[in-house]
Amino acid sequence: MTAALLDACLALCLPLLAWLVLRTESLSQSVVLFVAMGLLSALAWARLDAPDISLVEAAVGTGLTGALLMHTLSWTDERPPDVAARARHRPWAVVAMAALTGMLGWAVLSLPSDDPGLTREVDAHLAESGVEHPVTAVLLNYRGYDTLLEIAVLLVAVLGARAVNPRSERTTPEPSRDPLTGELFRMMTPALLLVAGYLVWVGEHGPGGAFQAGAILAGGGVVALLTTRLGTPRMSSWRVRWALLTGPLLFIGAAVAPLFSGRALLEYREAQAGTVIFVVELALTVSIAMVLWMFFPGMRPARAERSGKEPS
Amino acid sequence: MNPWAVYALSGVAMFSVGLVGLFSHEHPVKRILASNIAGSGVLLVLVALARREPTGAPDPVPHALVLTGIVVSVSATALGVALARRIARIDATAKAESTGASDPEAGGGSA
Amino acid sequence: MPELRMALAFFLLLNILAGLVRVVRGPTLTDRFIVAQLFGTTGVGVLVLLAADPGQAALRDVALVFALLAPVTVVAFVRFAVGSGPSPEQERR
Amino acid sequence: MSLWDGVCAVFMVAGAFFCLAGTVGVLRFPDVYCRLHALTKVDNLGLGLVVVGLALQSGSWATALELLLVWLFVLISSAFTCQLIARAALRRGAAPWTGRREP
Repeated sequence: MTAALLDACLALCLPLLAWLVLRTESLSQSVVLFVAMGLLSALAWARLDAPDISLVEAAVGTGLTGALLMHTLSWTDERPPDVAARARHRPWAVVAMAALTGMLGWAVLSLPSDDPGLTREVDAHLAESGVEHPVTAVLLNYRGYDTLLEIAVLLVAVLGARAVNPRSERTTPEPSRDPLTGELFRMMTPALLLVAGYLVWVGEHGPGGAFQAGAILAGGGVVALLTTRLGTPRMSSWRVRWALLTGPLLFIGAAVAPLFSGRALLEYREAQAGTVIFVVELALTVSIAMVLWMFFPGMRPARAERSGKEPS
Repeated sequence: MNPWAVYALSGVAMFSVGLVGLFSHEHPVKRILASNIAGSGVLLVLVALARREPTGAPDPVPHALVLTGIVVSVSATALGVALARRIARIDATAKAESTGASDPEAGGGSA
Repeated sequence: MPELRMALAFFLLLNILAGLVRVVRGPTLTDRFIVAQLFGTTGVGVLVLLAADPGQAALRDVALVFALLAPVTVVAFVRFAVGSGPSPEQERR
Repeated sequence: MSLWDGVCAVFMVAGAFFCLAGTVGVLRFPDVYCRLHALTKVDNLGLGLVVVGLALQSGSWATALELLLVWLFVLISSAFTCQLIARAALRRGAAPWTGRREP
């Protein structure tokens, strides 16, 4: 009975928090609320028996989205909201939200509530997929094509983000030899590497895999960046480019190889499927970590120029 | 009201809050947050539908889709933020030029 | 015992909702951020309680990731956001 | 083994109580620095007790160690969180509460 209460309470406060994020006037408050909402949605995924997604939400939500949005606070100007216009829109917004929720809610609830989905088909072919965990099997074997294109999407996104943010305007942060954050970086890095390696390995027979491990490594990279232990990875260095390309290239290689022995694209031979998937997953982890890490642009210390003193 | 329906409705509500929020805010970062909320609302509906079978394991295919969906929405957010930052910098330089330059025609200088 | 765990998980979730009050009312930006961190720690508690159910062992990895990556947002907040929000005096008026 | 379950239940309920104390502390304390104490000290104790209760009940050493590892990481990150935020708040001039009744 309390499980139903827990679900109802969680399902109620997610849209409530979402509405709070968009209602508050000042940007800094909505960013903090957004971080809290990411956390609660990780709990919602856990309650919906989706540990893989809860893991990705945790790794990406707390590792990257929070830091990225905090960074946006340093360059956006808190534009004074025209409260009058906002007050005029408020009733219309509430009416629109209610109508939309009602219509879509009725549509979703009218779906058949006993549809078993594809669970049986996935489990039927799990033995040939080379991994025991169904989600990893779907990600890298049944729908490998989807994941391959998704890695290309990530690559294009990071190329776009870096092209728009040219190095000439990116000032390198002065090295702040702050003992506290230095110590934090020194303690966190081994733990992050260990957990990332564990997650790549466990992805084969349990929730885990390249995406979660890559997001965790990127979180460590962001801490290294913020504690000025490492500079921003420069797109011009060949090491960074090879790190970006290992994942996609290896995946394309593994996808195209079966064509030469008369089989279709992405149709791994059953005997080697497990090892092929593991190697591809390792390469994907490196690429995803580098992609997500490079999203974090070179920063200007927020207060340094305005007040002329080191803010760390 | 079985559990999947509760979460599906919650996802629908998040989607409508995000969509309406997208249109009622001018600040670029606020709109990026709104589109993020709408996106995670849709993902919540997808995973709730995957859990319709009360017994046994949930349907892994939507789980794989949502997993990649979350990573792609983060990269979309990061790209959106980079673009918004670039626009803010162009506006700032354009405003500086127009206030700096006394003659009017220099106002629209290319960034 | 599973019933007690679920009741405690629900109790901790109520704590998180109570924290929402401070998020909305909190005068300065730092207070709001502190409550976001409170959500993090209590969230780890809820995850650990849920992870004790049969077949939910993976939630412990989620709690581990939360605990590990919490400092990332804090370092970013301290470095960027503290200087940008309205200063405490303005907000207290 | 109801005694053993009883011991675990006592640990977990005590842990939940301290989490409640931490939340009430964050809500009621007058200024940033007191709230930081409530957040990082009291809440960790609550989590620690819950973790001990679960570890005793989990029945396998691996699970118990993993739970303690989670708690260790929370302790480490809370230590840094408390210090970093307190220093940033002090630098930004958040006035500590000096005992006068707020108007």
